[in-house]
Amino acid sequence: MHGVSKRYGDTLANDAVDLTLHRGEVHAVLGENGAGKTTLMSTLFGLVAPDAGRIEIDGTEARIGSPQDALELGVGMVHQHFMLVPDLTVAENVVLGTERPFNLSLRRPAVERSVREAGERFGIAIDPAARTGALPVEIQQRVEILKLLYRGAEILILDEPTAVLGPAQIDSLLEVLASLRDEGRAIAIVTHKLPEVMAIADRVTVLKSGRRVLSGERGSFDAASLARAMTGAELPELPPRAARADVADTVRLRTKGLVVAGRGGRAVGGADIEVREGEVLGVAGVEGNGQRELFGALTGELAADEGSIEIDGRPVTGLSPRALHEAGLAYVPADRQGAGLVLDMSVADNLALAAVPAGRFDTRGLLRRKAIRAEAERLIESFRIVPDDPDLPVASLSGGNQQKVVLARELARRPAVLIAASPTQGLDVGAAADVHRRLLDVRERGTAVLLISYDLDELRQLSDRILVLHRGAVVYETDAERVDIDELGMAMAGHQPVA
Amino acid sequence: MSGGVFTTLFALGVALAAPLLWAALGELIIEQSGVLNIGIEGVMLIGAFGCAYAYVRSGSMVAGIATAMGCGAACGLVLALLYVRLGADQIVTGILFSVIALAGTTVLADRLLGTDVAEKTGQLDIPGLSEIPFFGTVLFSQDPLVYAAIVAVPLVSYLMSGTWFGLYVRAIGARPRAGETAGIGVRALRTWALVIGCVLTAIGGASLVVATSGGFSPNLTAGRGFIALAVVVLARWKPLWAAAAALLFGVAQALQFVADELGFLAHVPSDVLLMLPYLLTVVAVVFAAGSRYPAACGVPYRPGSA
Amino acid sequence: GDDNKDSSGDAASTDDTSTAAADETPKKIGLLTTGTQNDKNWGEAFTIGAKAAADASGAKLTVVDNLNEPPQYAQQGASLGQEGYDMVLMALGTIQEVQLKLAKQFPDTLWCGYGIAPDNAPENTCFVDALQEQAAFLGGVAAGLATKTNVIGAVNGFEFPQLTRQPEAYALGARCVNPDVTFVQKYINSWTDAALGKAAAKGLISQKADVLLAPLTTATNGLIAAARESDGVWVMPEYFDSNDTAKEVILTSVLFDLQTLAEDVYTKGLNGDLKPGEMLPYTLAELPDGGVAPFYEDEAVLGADGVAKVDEIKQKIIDGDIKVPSTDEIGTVGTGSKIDPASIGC
Amino acid sequence: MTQPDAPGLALLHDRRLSVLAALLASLAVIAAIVLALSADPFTVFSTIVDSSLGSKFTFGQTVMIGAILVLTGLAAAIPFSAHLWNVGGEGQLYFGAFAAFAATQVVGGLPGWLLPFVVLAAGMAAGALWGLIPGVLKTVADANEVITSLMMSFVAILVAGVAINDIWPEGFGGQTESIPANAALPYVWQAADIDIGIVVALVAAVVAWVLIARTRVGFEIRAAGLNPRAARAGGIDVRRLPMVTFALGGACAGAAGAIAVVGVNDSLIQNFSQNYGFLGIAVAIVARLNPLAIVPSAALFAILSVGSNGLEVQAGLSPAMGQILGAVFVIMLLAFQVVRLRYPEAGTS
Ligand SMILES: Nc1ncnc2c1ncn2[C@@H]1O[C@H](COP(=O)(O)OP(=O)(O)OP(=O)(O)O)[C@@H](O)[C@H]1O
Ligand SMILES: Nc1ncnc2c1ncn2[C@@H]1O[C@H](COP(=O)(O)OP(=O)(O)OP(=O)(O)O)[C@@H](O)[C@H]1O
Ligand SMILES: [Mg+2]
Ligand SMILES: [Mg+2]
Repeated sequence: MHGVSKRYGDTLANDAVDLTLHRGEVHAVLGENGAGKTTLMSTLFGLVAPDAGRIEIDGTEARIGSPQDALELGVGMVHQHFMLVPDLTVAENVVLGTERPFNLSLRRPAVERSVREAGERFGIAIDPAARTGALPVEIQQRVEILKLLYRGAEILILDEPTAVLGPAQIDSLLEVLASLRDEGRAIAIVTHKLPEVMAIADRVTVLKSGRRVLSGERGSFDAASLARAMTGAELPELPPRAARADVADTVRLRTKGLVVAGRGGRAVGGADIEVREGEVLGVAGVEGNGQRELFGALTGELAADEGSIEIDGRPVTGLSPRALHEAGLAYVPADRQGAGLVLDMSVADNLALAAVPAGRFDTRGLLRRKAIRAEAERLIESFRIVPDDPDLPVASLSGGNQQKVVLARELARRPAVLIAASPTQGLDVGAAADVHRRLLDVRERGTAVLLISYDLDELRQLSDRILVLHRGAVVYETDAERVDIDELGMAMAGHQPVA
Repeated sequence: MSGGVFTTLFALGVALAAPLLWAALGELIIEQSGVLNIGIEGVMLIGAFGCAYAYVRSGSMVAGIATAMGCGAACGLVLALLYVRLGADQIVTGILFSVIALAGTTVLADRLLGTDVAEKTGQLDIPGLSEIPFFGTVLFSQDPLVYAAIVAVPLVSYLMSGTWFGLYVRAIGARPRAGETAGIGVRALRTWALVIGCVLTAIGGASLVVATSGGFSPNLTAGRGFIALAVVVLARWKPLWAAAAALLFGVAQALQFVADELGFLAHVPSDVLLMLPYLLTVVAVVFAAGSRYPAACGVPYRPGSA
Repeated sequence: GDDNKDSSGDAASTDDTSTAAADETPKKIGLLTTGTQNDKNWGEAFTIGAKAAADASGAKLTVVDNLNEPPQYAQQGASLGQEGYDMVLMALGTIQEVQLKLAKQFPDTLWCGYGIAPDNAPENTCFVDALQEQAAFLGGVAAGLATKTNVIGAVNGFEFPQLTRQPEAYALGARCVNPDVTFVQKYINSWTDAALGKAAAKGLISQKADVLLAPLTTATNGLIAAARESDGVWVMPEYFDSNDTAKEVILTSVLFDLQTLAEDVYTKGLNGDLKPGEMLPYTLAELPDGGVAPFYEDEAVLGADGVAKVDEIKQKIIDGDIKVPSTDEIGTVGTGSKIDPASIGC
Repeated sequence: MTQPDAPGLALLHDRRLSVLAALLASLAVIAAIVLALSADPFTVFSTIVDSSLGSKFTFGQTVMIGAILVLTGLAAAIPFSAHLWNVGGEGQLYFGAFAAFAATQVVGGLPGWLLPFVVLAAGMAAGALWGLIPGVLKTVADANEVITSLMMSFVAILVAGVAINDIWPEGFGGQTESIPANAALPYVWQAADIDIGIVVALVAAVVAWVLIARTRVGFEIRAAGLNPRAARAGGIDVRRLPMVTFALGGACAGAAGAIAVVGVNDSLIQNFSQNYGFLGIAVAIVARLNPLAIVPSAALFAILSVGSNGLEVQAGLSPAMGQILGAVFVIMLLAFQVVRLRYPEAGTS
């Protein structure tokens, strides 16, 4: 790729970027949030039309106007959000787009056979007749990869493929990638995780504000130099976590035998969880092991089928979100744009989103708009939300600042219990550190924090205790100080750790 | 028409169901591709007008039906331009398309057609089969387009579940991005779905004309397109179920015409009987509430945007 | 509309300029009607009459058709009133409120409507009504003579007295000449839904009805289709001689001679021969073509005796020997099957 | 949403260019249609203006139809703001008209200063009730509101038919007997036949604006319309909103029905509505769901509706052209994204 540029309004997402992928190499693309990684990769895959620049494949100039063109040229992409149709079978997803639509004869047995054979050939065995939406996330990712290989892709692009995986899954994914590389394919991988880069990348490119700021072969970089290139600064240090000894032993959040139904069975099967005052309890696990349902049940979005939930000793099972707020609950959903924010409303309105329905900002039904604005200005200042204009639509804020809006709103209630799901996913290092600081801060003030995350480093940094969810059950629990990373990884993969 | 009152009831029910079924078959293809075509009423009406014009002027029923199909394809392209290319809001555009079709066909019929009707009627008894008691009258003593509708059900069913086209259409109706990244031209395929679906919908309009002496009158479809929308929901986007649901409405509508002979209905006011199909639709939609529209149905799609 | 010139008066300055319009300028008359000018039905009948009157008097005629709802009449009427029309006839039975309102708003225009005059009608109004029950009665006579099954039927639009009088009089007429006749009918709440018309007709045919009255507009096509698909079933459309539409199944048509009615009321209005708020009920005596249309090739169905019988009864109605009950008596469902034919002179 | 005063807009891309493009495109399409029917576009335009505003009578009609369209526009806009599709304004209008007329018959003895308001209230209550049916079904059974509200429209028209044909028929048919004189709405300008219906409509628009933009429930409606998940997580009782918005919208349409009975027609008439309920949807869309902008938007459609009556006489075109022109115009606004409704991203869950 030569001199690729793309402008969105005022942001220059890619600024004359050069990128070379070699056969038999893994090329890592790094950068902060919004650095332009996804844009660059999407350009290669024909999803984004560049304003300038050209792409050559095997020495000849390639015109890639659509994903169809890219696939025909042997370029395939696994997206950060999987591009699978949940209601179709694995085989159907794999063969999607391989035939012309008006080739009328779709012969299911033949299709399933060829998908099975392809899976065996590439070492990715998946039941072709399974319904895709019912599969665990790491298997869905395999389906995505198989989809590309089935079509003979020689250049594979993976956008943040490890964000939702546990260490065991990450290792096995890296193995698959390594073997594909060794077969002579070119692989581009976008990631925020430096250890992976060090483990697999033959070559790196670092983007910053759309510009290429570093590129080099294995050996010419280390984790520290990459971090410096990405952020332009040293990795920020977290403040030291205060020991937990000085806090009382009161349980603020307790679940007993909590059961939540999910697609085809119990997503959470009888969880007993306790979070004490001034404690961060980390919930580890591979995506799809009941985290979403646990979060949903605790926050009132989903109904619990069995069991009970208590906050400060009061039963709150089955209460509406508003009643839960009143009972002292606050939460930061993983999908902040989908469940946390109303993107088309202003920052001020989003900051008031919970207080207005609670009746805190109206007199006899009429909104007190001055009060809403004053409160917004106060929160913007105290959480250092940028830009500091309460009237801007929240959609125009960066991801990190959007997350701050959610946090500010939730913490403004001075909650007894805070439940945070993947609060830093997709945030760059600086923004993530800011969020971490906030979480530790409320812990200091006695809030019980339940932190659900796929990022083990984050869990270990913040948690006082960590438990592991596997297939909806708590299979492992330990004090953070004594955590053994191998045991944790085994537990996440479903192996009972030896006691 | 021979046989008992139930024979009459079902024979009338089948005849009244056929236009609904055509429209529902067309609509379910369109909706599965991710487009909600509320303009269905207008497409039916335009199809009916096209059919009546060609049928009356040429005297050939085949020419009438062919013209209706052409009109349907044209409607499909126009709607594709609006819904798919330009991304106009589908609910509002659809309603307004129906408004335009109603006013437009009224004006055109006045100018071009008057009250002329064709020479013949469409009924075609199938030799032998039409003699069977009950089923003979109910199923085999109908118009050609009723038979064709019965044939169309398995064909559409096959199209949607046994072909690549159907697979792709279902994929882009659920997750257009997934289709696009797999190399399917989402907008092109939705255009095709609209064209094919509107052709079937227009045949539904034509079937009203063919069944009733080939003439046209303003608002000939009388809201049947909107009922077909409900048929599709009730049928959960399955062609076979669409046939059953359409029949349910057809029979509900026919009930008023045999009410006198059904003792228990004889004293129900006729207005209540007229309300029956609509109320039944509401009840049906409530019971079909678990039936979800295809995930992307009604959402305009822009390639490359998240 | 045929004429689309002449906007002499600036519409914005409405008020009293119209008095200046002297006799030299041709008078302007308007017809607002449901149906269309070429619908072989109600609308066309009125249009023909209005044209005849306009031609005879040299008045300029504007026809606006396809008006089905009262607000359309109100708006369209105001549009003509504003243009200073001399006389407007509104040919729909259900818009008297609109007529009275327009009469108040445009006192210089004569507003005539189809219907019964209310108490204290304004001076610049007139009211016309064809006694449709008489012609429908005569249609019933023909049906009573033609039926082989002794069951006759009707598929009707909406149920209200001015409409209901027609099928009921039809039933009574049939019983007048054939005491064995029974009458079946359906209301379909539409003038135009041909598919419902067909289904209703088939329902009646399954009850053995073989002569079907069609007090409808285009929904009549559905009855024609049903008749074509059944043996020996006749349809009897209304308002216009429709035999050409489907010779083989149309026995005859029930005619109210609305052409003559329209011509007459326009002529009287233009000549100033109307009393303020006059009510003009037109009977068969005043409407030469009222009754039933010729039977053409289907005369044999009734036979020469039958045709003569129809003519005889028409004469009796005109002479008053047979008194067809008025709307008050026959305007509700079921009356036509109850009244004793002997009591009215059969 | 940079403008906190622009409430309920689930949409927002107003680039001047697209407005201009939509205007030019709709003018071009309309001119092409008019020319194809061999009429002169300029005559058509001047006729529409002249025939709707040119005399006090037609002006009066334009105002009263505008009043009805303001109310049916609100009937669409309020639920639309919560992303709920009330396409049953037509039925709520009819049921309101039915109840208003029934009220004149049942409590006709009330004094003249009170009766019209009781009648209006009856119409609003009935419209709200009719709107509540799809609203409640949405809430309790998650029944598709587009279809249920549409079907209930057909039923309401038949209910009005029962009143007209069976309960209170007037001799000549097609309408009920006249309302008692003391039930008629007081005039604002008698000569033009403008009554306080227009005042009711304007007040309703202002109240609706305050409701949507300045009240707690309005905040909840807007938030839920833009993102129901986030709204629910924020503590908003989103399951209540279908009932609330459909009842409010239905009340507006019901008021329009009452005004049609005791203001415009003085009786309940079969098919009195020229698709006012459906036109209300277009009115609301052109106004981008802003209750205040609904007033000029309704005026535009009223001018088109009344003004097109002159087309037959002046330009030899069917009055039905008015509807076509209006619909083409709105479709162009949608096609050029001048007005855009926002949808949640599909298939992410
Ligand atoms: N469709 C779009 N419209 C407008 N702006 C966009 C669009 N897509 C990306 N951008 C902007 O372009 C810039 C680069 O975005 P991109 O998604 O490529 O970043 P990234 O490096 O992948 O970030 P992340 O680590 O968060 O995934 C960002 O500022 C983003 O807001
Ligand atoms: N609205 C329309 N009117 C007429 N023809 C159309 C319309 N939309 C698409 N077509 C036709 O359909 C075919 C493919 O259309 P399109 O340009 O959408 O393909 P595509 O670019 O592969 O699709 P996509 O934009 O989804 O990638 C072309 O022959 C085009 O002429
Ligand atoms: Mg990215
Ligand atoms: Mg004949």
